[in-house]
Amino acid sequence: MIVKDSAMKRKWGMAIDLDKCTGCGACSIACNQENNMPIFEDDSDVPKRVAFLELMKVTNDRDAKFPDVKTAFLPKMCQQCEGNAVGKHKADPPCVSVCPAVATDVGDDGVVSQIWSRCIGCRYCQTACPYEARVFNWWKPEYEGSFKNSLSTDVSVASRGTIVKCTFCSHIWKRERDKATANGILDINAVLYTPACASACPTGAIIFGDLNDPESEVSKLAKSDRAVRLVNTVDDETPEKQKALMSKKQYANPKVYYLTSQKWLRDMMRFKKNS
Amino acid sequence: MIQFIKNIFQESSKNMRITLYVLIGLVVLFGIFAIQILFWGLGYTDMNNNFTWGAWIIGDLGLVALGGGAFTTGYFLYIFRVDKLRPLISSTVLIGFMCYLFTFVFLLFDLGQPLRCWFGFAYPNWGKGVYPASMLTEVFFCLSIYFCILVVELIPVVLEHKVLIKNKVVAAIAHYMHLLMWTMAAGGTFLSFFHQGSLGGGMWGVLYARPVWFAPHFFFMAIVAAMAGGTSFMTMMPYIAGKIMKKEVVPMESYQLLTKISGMIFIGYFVFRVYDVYTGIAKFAPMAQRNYFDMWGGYYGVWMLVLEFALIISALFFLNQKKYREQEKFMVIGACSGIFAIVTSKLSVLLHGFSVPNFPWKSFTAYMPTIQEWLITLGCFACMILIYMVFAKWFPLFPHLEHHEAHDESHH
Amino acid sequence: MRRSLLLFFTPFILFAWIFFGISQKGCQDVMQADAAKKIPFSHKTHVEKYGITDCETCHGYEENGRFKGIPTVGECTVCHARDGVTTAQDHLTPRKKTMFDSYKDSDKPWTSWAKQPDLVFFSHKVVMTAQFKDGRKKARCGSCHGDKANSTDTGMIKGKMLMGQCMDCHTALNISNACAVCHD
Amino acid sequence: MKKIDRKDFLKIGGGAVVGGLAGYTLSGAPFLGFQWLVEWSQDQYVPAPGIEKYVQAVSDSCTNGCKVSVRMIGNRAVKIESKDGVCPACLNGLQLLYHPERISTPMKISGKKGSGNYQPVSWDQALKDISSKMNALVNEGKANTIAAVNKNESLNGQLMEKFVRNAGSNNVYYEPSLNSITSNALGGYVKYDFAKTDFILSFGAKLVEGWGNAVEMQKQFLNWKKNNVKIVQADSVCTRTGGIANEFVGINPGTEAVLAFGMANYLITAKRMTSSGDDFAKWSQLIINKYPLGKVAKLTGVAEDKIKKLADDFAAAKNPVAVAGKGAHGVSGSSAEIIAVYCLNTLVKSGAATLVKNSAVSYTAEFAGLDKFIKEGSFSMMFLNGSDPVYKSVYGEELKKKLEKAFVVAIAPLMNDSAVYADYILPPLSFLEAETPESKPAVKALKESKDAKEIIISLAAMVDKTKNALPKTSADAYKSAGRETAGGKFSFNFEKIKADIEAYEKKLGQNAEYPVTLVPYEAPLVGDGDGLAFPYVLKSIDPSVLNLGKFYVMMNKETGKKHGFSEGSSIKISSARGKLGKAYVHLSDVVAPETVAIPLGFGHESYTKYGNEKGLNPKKIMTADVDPLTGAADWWSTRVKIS
Repeated sequence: MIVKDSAMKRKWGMAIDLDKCTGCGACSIACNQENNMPIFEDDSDVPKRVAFLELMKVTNDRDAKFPDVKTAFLPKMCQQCEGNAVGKHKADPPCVSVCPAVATDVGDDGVVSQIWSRCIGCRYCQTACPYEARVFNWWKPEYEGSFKNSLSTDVSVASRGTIVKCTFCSHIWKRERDKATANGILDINAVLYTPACASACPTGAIIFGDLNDPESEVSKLAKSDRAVRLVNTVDDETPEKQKALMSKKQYANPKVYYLTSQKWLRDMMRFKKNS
Repeated sequence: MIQFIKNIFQESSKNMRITLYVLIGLVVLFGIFAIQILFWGLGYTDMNNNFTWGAWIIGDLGLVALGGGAFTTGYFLYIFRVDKLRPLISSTVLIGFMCYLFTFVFLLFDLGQPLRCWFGFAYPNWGKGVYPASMLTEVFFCLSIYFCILVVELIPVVLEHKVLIKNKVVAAIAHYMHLLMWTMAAGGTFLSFFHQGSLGGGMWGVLYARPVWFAPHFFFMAIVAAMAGGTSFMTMMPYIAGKIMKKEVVPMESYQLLTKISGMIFIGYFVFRVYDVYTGIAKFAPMAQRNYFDMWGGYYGVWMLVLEFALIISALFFLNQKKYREQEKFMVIGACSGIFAIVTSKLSVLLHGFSVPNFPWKSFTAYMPTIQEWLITLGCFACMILIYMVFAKWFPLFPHLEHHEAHDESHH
Repeated sequence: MRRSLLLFFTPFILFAWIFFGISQKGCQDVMQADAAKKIPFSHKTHVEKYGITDCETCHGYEENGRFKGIPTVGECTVCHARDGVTTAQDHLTPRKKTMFDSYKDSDKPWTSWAKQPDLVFFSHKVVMTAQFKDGRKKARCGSCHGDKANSTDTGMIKGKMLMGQCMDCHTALNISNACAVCHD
Repeated sequence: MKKIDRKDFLKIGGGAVVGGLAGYTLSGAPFLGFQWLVEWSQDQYVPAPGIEKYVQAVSDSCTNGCKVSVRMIGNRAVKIESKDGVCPACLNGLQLLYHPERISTPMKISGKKGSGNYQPVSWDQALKDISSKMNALVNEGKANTIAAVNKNESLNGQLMEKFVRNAGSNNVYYEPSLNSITSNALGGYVKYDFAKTDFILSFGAKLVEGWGNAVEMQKQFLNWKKNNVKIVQADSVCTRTGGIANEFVGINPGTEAVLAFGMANYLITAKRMTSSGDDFAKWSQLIINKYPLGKVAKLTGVAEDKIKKLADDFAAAKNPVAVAGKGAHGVSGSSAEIIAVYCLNTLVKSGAATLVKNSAVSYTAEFAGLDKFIKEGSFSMMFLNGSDPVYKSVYGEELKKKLEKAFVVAIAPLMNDSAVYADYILPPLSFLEAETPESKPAVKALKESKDAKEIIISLAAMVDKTKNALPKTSADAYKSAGRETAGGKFSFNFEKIKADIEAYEKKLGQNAEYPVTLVPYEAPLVGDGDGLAFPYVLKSIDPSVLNLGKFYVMMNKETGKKHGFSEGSSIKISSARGKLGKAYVHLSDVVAPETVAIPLGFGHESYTKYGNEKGLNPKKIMTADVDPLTGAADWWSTRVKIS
């Protein structure tokens, strides 16, 4: 039996290679299935749709004309921001500090949790989120007839009027953790897992892992030249300027890194006008 | 009882009867739709995952800001002893009380789980220091405590009802409560500073990841906005009541004093608002590498900003010049401009703020309240008007008027 | 005056007592604090007389680490054999119990009434295997279930186990109390 | 003792009420009641617990043979996982398995056809009725009026083909697919060896979006990235394939064939390249005369130099390959286009494209293809093996009329636009419940569904003529599965497609009445419509396709401005064949000018409540010219007017 410090040393992060994404939608189906997403007859009410992962279609037709156009797909889930968590500063995502009832919190592994049974449904966190990653159960989650049979026991079905969101499938981590312990592995840092979207991606575009481990694939990808974080413009500045800006104001600093070699897409992701 | 209600209708003029029918109709509809919203959820509103708040939070922001006139007026009267404001104070306290009461009602409707509203007190997000981490926690606490203070401030108005006041004990209580009211006014002012700031501005200003809102000074600007707009509002309400009742319910000099105060605070608000726009353009938008004017677009474009400034300037112009302020017509225009300037600023914070796309490949969005949202909002306002009417009719809301009537009777 | 007090307080006390009794019974039924057991069972006898000190003898784990919870009749009849003797000189010999006759082997005569809510990740195995650095176990059955060894019935945790109880232990043992450690 | 008067009575009553309330409150019941109220009002569903395990399942109803691992909680399947990738149909397998509208007992029609009124019958009864009808037809000598439409070439499709052919009918069709269409056009379907190629010239083929075999193409896509394969996409809508291509060549809608003519022309005249196909001389003569580069440039909207450059690059590559075939799921039937593109492969002697055949699947029947059969053929008995030709064919309305008169048997797990005209609906198993040589059933079959293979086998056993023709069990069926063999000789079939090639110019020229071109595009997961019955697919539809019940078509910004449309304005589209209902405009420059791009796969009439009444089915107004070789309609681009 391995007995080690029980403190969590992992910091889960994700890298999504947009050059490899074909927009097939497997991640979206896997996410919906894994997280017991409610089922409605007409889910075309996109603004009220309850889904953790949004497969966004991005084109450069804002700045380009046919045929110099490009199309890409950008799977977007909760970006698990950490705010200006530098050194000993605790992570401070935009959504966590605003919650009046502590229904959302940052875990030791950097994952932003959302406990629907504590949520009063004020939607302040949704207002604070720059990624539209949080969804509200505007209607009572419905599962008609035999659809109920496909519900996973790991994710509790939220009640109407509460916020839910992607938690990097942290229930899978708990599943793996409990399994490992049952097998005698008591070191929680030994438990690795893969969220549903990452394991469903047929081209391996979604990579999940530990950002604290310099050897992990995700932390190497996060440092690559192609890495870009969604709308986190402070990344574009020089290190000195970054420091100055971050001393004045928090930035989202998400833990989801997108990888792309397409300049237009990088620019779009930063609100930059491109040529 | 039925006879009593019949009498009320028979006594009223035709216009008043229609008004009453409309108001009561709205209240009934409010009740019906309230049941729908509370039992079947917020799906019936036009709010969505992008436009997370709508009509009710506009109501909240507006009511709290305008209700802010209560603490300002109370402060001037009880702490600075500006006795000319006394004829206004009962009406002011009542309006303040109702504004806060219905702020609670709106907030409750806005909650997805109204039965869990007490979580805000039971599990507050205090963070580590003295200050709460969440602006809403501050709203929860300050708003409730200040509401209690308003209840205490309102009690003498009820106790001074001509039937009740005959009782010696009641009269004594009312008397001593009046004497001690300055403590309440001081406490109320203290609390108001916090929740005016948090609900009105801090809530938005702290959203650091949303460049359209982030502004650390928003908190303080909201306080000034509430003081400026609230005082105008507290002038206009009894003024309108007086026009309807065709009586001089408050002496003109009281109105003019309060509008003068309002006008002066509007100067501060104007300066603050200019600073706000300037920092938006020069500091905060660039910090997120965004262009300030790129963030205005869609249905809620720059016209909202222009309209707001036009209203502020109108208020400044008419309220701060004695020759205009002393003409009833211009005083009304000025005070109304002031009220609408504040309302517009709240509308713009919300509508424009939510409409701005979070990603460049998405477009500006719009929000159109559904019938449920409209009726719950209007129903609440109708409730407020009815309560105000009840107080104006049966309670000593306007001591000046009572005084005059008593005076007149003794003359006869 | 005295008479009127009597007139008021006699029914007051009577009704307060009746309603208190009825409501509390109702509460307990709802909370299942007093669930009716069809088979009498004494932990104490089993521990003291027969020397079963390891709880896992009856309340074990499935292969995948899932807690089995309440034993089935089949597990009881492993010792209390259905075709066993009804009387024996040696008090250590488990005897046939006629009360099992009306049950199938797969039945669980006692209801589990300390279930965790749906949104709690709770693994008995994880709690029970957690160790300090020196190898001591962090938790025992009794930490949550109380002194079972001396109990003469099957009562477990009264009512619901509140989150505070879990959190107290976590705090004391330096285990993270972040929401996502147990909740999804 | 004083008498108890009214006042005393009040006291006693008051005491009782106050006492009761006090007792009630002190017992704690109100607080518990509040807690109960809170929980009751939340009222969330708690799924039944169970022991977790993983079981393996292999699909034999899709052409890819997807292998998945199914996460089970007790005896419920809750998740499909796969390391090898899954095709869209298998991806939705779980939603099909537990679909609330899934048909799980044999059904017999009990009302007017098309009304959707059915009543359950026993398997024995259903099979008896169907087989006796079939026996009667065979005995009357009308065996050739039996027809079948298969969804795909999977094992049950092959069995169906064997069954119907042995009964004496030649009328076995497959829903138009890349394989069925190219087989008819080229004499064998093209087997691409993408692993070896270094240059892919795609004529509108949505390569990474599921074209051909979605799972295989995703794997190839990774290889291309690794090996720096150059991809050139010529298309009139920049889809994801256009986005990942090294070069996107924007062409006018429907001019893929013309671009291929132009490139062939250039390669033949300037590079002196020749093809080994029959009739090459005649074909090349026509192309050279009819489609000089100047005209090609004008028609396609691609500059002459650019065409030359493309052709040079293509010819200079080590192992280039040109691919045709349109959408990820929907395919168009122009043989002139398929032949012209395949000709490019033969010109450069590409080693990455070879013609093959499947030994168990013959794509040729009495009529060249399904659309031709629907248009011209007649039948008195029809088997719909998982297929939905009413929805998918441009001749859907005509087929409806014919199905109304015939005896129709549908093997379908969900009601669809075609099955609603069936006399009998036989419910097949989903792949999670079916047994294959490689895997046991992952989930116990729901109610009375049966394996599609078994249904066909037991039917065959009851028909006199086919008694001994089919394998006896579904396990045996695997042994008889078809294999790929070398295909026939490539021929230009000049006489048959000559007229088509000549007609292109006219088709693409100015048309005052129908000034713009309607082309379809496919949204992720929806494909050409199969996905729409699944709620999680609905959850993934982009708001630029379907939002708040509004169905959007894409239009170039300048075209929109020219025709007076702005973002979100409503549009009515009509072609020579009819009118579409109301749609809305999404302005986007990913579409070529003078083009309207409409999502495919919407507008079902009876495809469960999730798929019904959503959007429009463009095939209702798409061109219905049946191609002489493929027998499928060449509907991909259609001239329309908009208002």
